[in-house]
Amino acid sequence: MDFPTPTQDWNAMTDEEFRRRAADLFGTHVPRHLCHLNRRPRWAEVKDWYMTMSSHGWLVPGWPVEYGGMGLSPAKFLIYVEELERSGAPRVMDQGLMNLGPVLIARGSEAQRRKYLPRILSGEHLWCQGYSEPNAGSDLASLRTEAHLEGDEFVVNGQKIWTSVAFDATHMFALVRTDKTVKKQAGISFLMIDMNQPGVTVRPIRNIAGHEELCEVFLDNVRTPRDCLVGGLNEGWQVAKALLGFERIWSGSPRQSILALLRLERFAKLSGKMDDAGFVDRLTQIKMDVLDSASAYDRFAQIMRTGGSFGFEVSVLKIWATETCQRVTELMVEAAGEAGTLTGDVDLGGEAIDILYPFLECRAFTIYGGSSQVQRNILAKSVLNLPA
Amino acid sequence: MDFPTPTQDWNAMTDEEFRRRAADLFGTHVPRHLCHLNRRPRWAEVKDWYMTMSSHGWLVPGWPVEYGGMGLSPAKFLIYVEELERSGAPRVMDQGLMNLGPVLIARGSEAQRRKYLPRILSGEHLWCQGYSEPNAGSDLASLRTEAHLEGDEFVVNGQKIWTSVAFDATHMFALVRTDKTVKKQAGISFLMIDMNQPGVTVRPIRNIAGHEELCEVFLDNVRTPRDCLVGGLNEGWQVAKALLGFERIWSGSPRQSILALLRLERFAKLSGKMDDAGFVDRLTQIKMDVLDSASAYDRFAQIMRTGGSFGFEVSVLKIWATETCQRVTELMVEAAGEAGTLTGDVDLGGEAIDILYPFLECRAFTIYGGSSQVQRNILAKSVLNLPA
Amino acid sequence: MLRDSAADFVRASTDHKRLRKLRGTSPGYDAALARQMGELGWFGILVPEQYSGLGLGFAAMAVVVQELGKGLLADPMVPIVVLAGQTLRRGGNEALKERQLSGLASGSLAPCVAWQEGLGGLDASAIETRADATGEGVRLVGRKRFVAGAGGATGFLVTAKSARGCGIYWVEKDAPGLKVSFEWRADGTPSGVVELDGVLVPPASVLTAPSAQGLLGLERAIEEAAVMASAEMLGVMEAGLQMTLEYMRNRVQFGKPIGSFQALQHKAVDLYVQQELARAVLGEAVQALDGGASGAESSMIASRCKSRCSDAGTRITREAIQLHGAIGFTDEYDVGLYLKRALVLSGWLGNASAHRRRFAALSAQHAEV
Amino acid sequence: MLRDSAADFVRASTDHKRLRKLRGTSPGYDAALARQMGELGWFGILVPEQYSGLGLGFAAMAVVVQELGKGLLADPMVPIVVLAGQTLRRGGNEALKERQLSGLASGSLAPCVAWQEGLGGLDASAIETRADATGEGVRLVGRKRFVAGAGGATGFLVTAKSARGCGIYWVEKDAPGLKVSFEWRADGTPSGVVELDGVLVPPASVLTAPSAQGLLGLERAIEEAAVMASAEMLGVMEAGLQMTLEYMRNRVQFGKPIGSFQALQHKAVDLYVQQELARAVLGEAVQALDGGASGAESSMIASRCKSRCSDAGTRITREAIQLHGAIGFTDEYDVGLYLKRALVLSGWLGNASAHRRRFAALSAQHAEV
Repeated sequence: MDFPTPTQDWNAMTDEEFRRRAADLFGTHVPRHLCHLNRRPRWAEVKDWYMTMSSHGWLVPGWPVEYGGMGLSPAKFLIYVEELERSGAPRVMDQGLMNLGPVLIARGSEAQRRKYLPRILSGEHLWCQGYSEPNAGSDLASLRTEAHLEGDEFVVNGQKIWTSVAFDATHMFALVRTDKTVKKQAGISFLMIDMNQPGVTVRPIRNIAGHEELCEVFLDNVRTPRDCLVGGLNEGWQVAKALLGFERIWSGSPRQSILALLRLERFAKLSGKMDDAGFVDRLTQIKMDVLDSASAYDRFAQIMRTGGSFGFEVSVLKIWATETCQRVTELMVEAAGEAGTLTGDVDLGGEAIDILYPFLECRAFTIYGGSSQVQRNILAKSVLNLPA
Repeated sequence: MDFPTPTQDWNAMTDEEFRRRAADLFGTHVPRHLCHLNRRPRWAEVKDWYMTMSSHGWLVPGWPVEYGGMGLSPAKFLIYVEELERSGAPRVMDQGLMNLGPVLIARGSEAQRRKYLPRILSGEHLWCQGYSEPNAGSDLASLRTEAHLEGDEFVVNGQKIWTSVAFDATHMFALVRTDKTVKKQAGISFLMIDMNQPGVTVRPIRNIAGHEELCEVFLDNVRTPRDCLVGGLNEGWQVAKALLGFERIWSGSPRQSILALLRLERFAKLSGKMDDAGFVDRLTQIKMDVLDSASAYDRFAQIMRTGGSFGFEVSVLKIWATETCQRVTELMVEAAGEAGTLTGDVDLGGEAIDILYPFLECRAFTIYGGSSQVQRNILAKSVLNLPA
Repeated sequence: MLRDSAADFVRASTDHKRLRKLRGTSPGYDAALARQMGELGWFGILVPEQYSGLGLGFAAMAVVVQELGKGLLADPMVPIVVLAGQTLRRGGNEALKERQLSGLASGSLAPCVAWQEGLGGLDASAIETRADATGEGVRLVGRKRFVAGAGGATGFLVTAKSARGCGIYWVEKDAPGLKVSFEWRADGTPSGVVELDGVLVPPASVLTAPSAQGLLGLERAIEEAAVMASAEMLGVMEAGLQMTLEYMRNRVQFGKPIGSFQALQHKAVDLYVQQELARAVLGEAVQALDGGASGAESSMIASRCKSRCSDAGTRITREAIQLHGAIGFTDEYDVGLYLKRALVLSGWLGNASAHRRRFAALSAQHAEV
Repeated sequence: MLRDSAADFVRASTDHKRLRKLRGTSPGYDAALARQMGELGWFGILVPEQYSGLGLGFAAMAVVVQELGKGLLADPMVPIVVLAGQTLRRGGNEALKERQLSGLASGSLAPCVAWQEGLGGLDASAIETRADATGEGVRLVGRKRFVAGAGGATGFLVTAKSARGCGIYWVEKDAPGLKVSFEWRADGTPSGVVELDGVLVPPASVLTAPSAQGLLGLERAIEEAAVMASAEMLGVMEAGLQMTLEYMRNRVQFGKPIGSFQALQHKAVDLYVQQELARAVLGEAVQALDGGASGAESSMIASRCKSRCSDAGTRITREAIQLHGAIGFTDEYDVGLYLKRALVLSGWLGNASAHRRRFAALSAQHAEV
């Protein structure tokens, strides 16, 4: 399959011009009814938006131009993300765009790139990520899903869990155990698996906010060709680790806490709480916590923008952003009093606000993507050089 | 030496009558100029007060009557402590009264009791406690001060630290290592040592609040007769542990945080802060924290009063009382703004309050007597049954 | 003894699957279980013997409610027995009291109090519902909100205002002009919205005639119910923490039970400290209620109790999710049910912030005296 | 380069024994060191070249002050260079500016600002000191407090009120009618109390004539000084945390370095998070000052910066004591010196609460526009 040809050299534009282009494009095409959505939308809902972005060549800002991406510099990349967030665009099926794509570009074979990247762009392949298992959460390397070679195929058996939107995915990339005789990190491989085959069972898991987004995926004698191995056999841990640096800064974005803060401020105005000096004092404190979270994020973004690099200290962002976001929602529930016990939209004199949902939803932020505890362990050891 | 004869059966009184008697006695005799003192007074300052209490037979509420104590029931004991605290009485040299006395009564020989208890009551012997060492703080059992027998005497060498008011003490009771070949807890003995001999050097340590109350004590070939051993040889750890139960509830008393709260409320009134709704909100929160600390204390006191017993769960008291006390003083320093940076009495329109001293002083509360961290370890293991 | 039988009941009847099925339904609790509780006499604990109750005190009530809280089974109790029962007891209409309280004690009647409006709040007199005098009695016009227990209520004690002050009126659930709808609470139980469109209340159904002091009895009942809701909260947090400690002992990561990690241990200890503070303040509040403490004194300890228990309960169950990790975030794992119940109990009858405010106001009054 | 030379200076000159000896003495800092700083040109960093300064920006100033903060050596800098210097720059009296600023840049003059009264606070116009017109000029009557740098001051910029508004007046330190005494701050440095008993100010010593806008320049200088005090605070917290981490790596209890205990590790990480937030907000504030951000924008980021840095600095150094254990509580161990400096920097020019209030007020104004 061929890669789309690039339409334009975005990096040659001024930042202001690029920002305007991005704002225009998103502003024109983001479907109104999906803006600032409370939940992860289904594929059927966002497919049109996905295809629109794809046809404009704006689907993947980060991939190189030769593979159909925009090849944006870090500075332009940030503008892209900022404008996308400002537009309120819904989250699409992005595991292929955000994770598998970069992995294939960095570690895949040219054949793998030619086969898979265009199909991500076209929406033909929708990927999910099979990492966690029931007994491998924080301790991911202890995963037990096994694969062994039978002729030219891997046969995979095991169970993955906390797989986002697996019910809409056509494919899964997964970490699997291919050698049980060595140190746990050394016996893991990175496999691509077609979900459309017997032996794959997806069970959605309802979360405490009432939504079904996470899944269990059971793999029972599931088969995948030998050439679906990315990187070498038993090199899966390195392949997966290469992805993490990028994720750590995104997972520390202040976006969620800013949204929560805006909601809290809207609530405060509608409910008359702004006349309550004690409440305003607490609101101000949390507001400054959110703004400081944004300042810290900007500091790392600036480093990226100017081509610098950073290490594990970026974990500070995720700890602070996610815990602050939780505190924002806790303050809202508390300030709402009796209304804070109700589910769904609560009428506040004409305008309605869902008070409880953000509180419940953001409980997950300090758990997924490396829990706050795991992040603290990393910082203690790798940044503060405290002894083991 | 003989024990003083008991003057009265206090336990036969009603609680109200006993409370009145205590309030009368303390109210009459506590020296005005030493009331609610900021610091630990020197022996010369409190000697008269000590002797007055002694002559009235009110010096030691807890010892049995036959040894010159008041032999109070737990209920009366609590009333005694409450009234003593209410009176603002200064702290005296109390290691003999609070710690050594009970040890000798429980574990000493009759000869030791006859020799030492009356001299504590008469103020002839003033005791200090030699437990901690530079390398044995939280990990007390790793202490290294050594004693070996030479004929009928122990020869002691080593260094003790954080010994309160050692400069006023005539004697020290100490934990020393008498066997290096066994598990560390199993090689420790409890010795009484006369400080008035060559080889004993006391160096006061200035604390961050500017006071000298803690000391280092160097022991260089210091001698003490064999019969100054309390409990058997190498049984010192058990002897010392027997003391701890009692200390844990006293160290969780809300007294310090109540005093700090009263000071904060006085400050708030004088400085006009009570008109500041945001401040009042925070004040109310901390006030309820203090009152809840008192409620928790009362719950354990009630258990004691009714003859019940409790285990390590009492550590809750010390953690909450000391951390709450610190937060009270932090709020005062913060509320005082510029005035919170000044040392000594700060003039607030006629009345003067020392804002900084309580803040600095109470930094020690979460460190001494089992740090907050050690208390949490104990609770995790012994009460919550979490695995090691 | 009461504790043992409540604990036995909880052991035998706890069924979180049933609980999940009841979510979003009215009355939101299992009627058969409520009947059993009635048979065990628990609805009559606080009802005086003259009205066929047991005439026991709050200590007994707290024990039962706390135990039921552990199994998330307390739901119909506090709104009916404490809030409505104690409001009735202090009413001036003996015939109505006789009928309602004995029905309540036997479990055959389930009166509820409809006192809040708008966005809620602790000031019982901040209402707009009117009681307009007519020839046959009064007509009630207004809209009540946050009525706990409304799903199974046989009728409502409605507060309303007239020129002479506030009064309390009994309205049967099927009275013409009454409309009951529901908002749904975090735990899936219904919160009643009671609309009164000229509901006629005959003189025989006036519990407390309107006057400047017309709501004093209700206000005291609210305090008592707040303390009993705190007892339920204690049970909820105890079960939530126990479940978490159990998980920490058994869940292995990095080759060790996660409960052996010191940072998690200390987190758990901090939750335990909160639980024990809650227990202590609740104990003091119950003693004050049973010991007939004076108005201001009992109000202050009640606010302190509700405030601490609300804070401790939400904090413990919230952090229980974190200590569980991803599984705690799922609906199928039970710990989330405890968080949601804690949210409901925290907000009902004034949360921690509301009671801090109330405590501060009471302190200021007290200081002025 | 500036950072390197400041770091070298700190390495060579840090001496906590000397610091302890200077406590309770005036000026509270080592004059020889201050002279050296003058020779290095640091007093002139912000002074425009026309007044013989270096004309550099706040980024340069922040670097020097932060490094000096690590050695607890910054003391005479911010009050003189930033608060007084920037107040002078915005004054209307060219001859006075010329004389004072060039003296300041060379280190020969040490002007300080006496603007606060009573219990302090951030409202510069809330003063009672009067400037009464007479034939020879004005006479100042009042009492100023919390004057940082007063011990070594060669004179004071005094704010005072008259019918036309507030103005700023230059008063030499030995002017008749002026009395300077000291209160002592947590770290043993003096805080000036400046009493003005009819001090005569001739027209040539009026920096800013009284008007409704007379204090605008000072207010901006206070903001700039607050940001630079935050830079010093960053240095203080960095050194305090480093010292603590070092101790945790080396102090052995229970057979292991205490830094290997996970609960302590996570505590240390929380302090590090605060430090990095402080660094980020400070960076943004310095950029805003240097980039000529608008009034409201720069005021808001300045308040956010002082608030975070004050909170982070006091929290880090306070918990540093706890992480050290008993030794941290002694006067002879250095970590306590950092706590005390943090307390002083936190309270000076508005602490976290004061700046939160200010931020809230600015936000509300902003929202109305």
